[in-house]
Amino acid sequence: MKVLYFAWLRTKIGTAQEVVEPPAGVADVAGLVEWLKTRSPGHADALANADVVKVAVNQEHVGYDHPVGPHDEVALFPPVTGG
Amino acid sequence: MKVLYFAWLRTKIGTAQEVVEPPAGVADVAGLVEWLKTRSPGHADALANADVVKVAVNQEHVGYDHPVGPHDEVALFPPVTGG
Amino acid sequence: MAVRVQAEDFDMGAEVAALTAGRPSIGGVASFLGLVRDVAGGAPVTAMTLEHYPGMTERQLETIEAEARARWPLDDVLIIHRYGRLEPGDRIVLVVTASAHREAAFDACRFLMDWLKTKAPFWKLEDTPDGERWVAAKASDDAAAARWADDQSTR
Amino acid sequence: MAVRVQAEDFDMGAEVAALTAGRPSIGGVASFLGLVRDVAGGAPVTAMTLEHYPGMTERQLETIEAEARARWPLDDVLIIHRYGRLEPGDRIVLVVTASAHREAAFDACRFLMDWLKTKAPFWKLEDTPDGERWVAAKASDDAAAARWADDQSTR
Repeated sequence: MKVLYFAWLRTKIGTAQEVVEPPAGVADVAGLVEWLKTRSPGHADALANADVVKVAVNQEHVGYDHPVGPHDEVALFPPVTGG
Repeated sequence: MKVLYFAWLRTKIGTAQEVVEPPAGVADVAGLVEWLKTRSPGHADALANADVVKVAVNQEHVGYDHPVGPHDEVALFPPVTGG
Repeated sequence: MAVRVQAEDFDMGAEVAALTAGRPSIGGVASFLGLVRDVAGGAPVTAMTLEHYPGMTERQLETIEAEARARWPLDDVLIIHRYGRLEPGDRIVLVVTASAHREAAFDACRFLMDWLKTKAPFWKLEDTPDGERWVAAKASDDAAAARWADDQSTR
Repeated sequence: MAVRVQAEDFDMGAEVAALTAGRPSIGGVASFLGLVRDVAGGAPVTAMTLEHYPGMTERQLETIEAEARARWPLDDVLIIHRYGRLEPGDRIVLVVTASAHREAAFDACRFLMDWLKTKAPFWKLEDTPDGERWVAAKASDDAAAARWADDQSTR
């Protein structure tokens, strides 16, 4: 599974993307985020507040209950500020 | 008093402007329009329906109860259609 | 304060660039460009002549602009309206509003167009295959303008 | 369908002229141009870097455009959004909507800006005298977008 980070999530975690293999029990975004928090203090800090961590799976906005699988591209980012 | 006509009022009356001297009893727009109707069949035709004859006195939109005097510039025109 | 009533065409890009140049307080610019359509009320239009009331037109547009500036925090406003003979595709009118924030720019631009449609002394004469035809005022334009009179809010 | 995500600047006048050329069914063109301000939240801003999510950005803008075309009778739509390093006064975003009538053009342009602000994956990093600062999302932008979700009418 490919995970992308943008904006201050990227700077806190220290990487723009990583390929991860979460355990079999990780079936949705919420589970993935909980598991990612265990990877480093930077991950834990960046993902601490779910209110400001938005998610896209395969480049579509989704909620935390959206399923994730090994072949998905998951992006985590703060609320957008374009325009 | 100078009276200006625009759009189809101008074409029906046959002139873009005229200098008129209405009788002393003509004190407001309504009175002026009634008196102008007597000047020619073209005037009568053009001014027949007050709903579609708008008025400006000295280049400001006004109602039919607005006073008019010898030194005023009075314009009569259909509802505007710019933009 | 920039209101121009002219027969000549205008360059929208140059106008917007000039209005915003060197003014980094401006965050948003809303614009409306009106063009001559080739059809009106289902009938083809081959040309259009815009008659206006010189003097009153400028005065009315300046009044409308002052009203917009009083209602919204605008950095600048530009209104250009052409008169004379125009053909389908030709530019008729440009309204540009600049503000720190987009809500004010959008609201003011729409307000100006609505009021311009109902207050500025212009009249359109269309050339059609059946001859010349004076354009009738639309009730929808009166309704659009009236909503700003009723509603002092910014939407 | 015209959505462009680019580092390069754009020419608003040329874009609008190209969009309307040879299309006399268009009566009104509404535009919004967003610029980098030199101040944000009361603090000076010396530069801004726009980060985005390549691929998703284009996809999201195309989705937003399709939604606007489904809601309003539009002759054309153009969305250009820049990324990379920009300075105060630089152009960030251009949205242009063309329709036979001004109401549809105005509504669609505003809708597109509101949704773009809340759905397109861009993030702004400001350079300030106190260092770099990620711009926080505004509740007012969420509220602006939400009103289109609640209200299927054209205002």
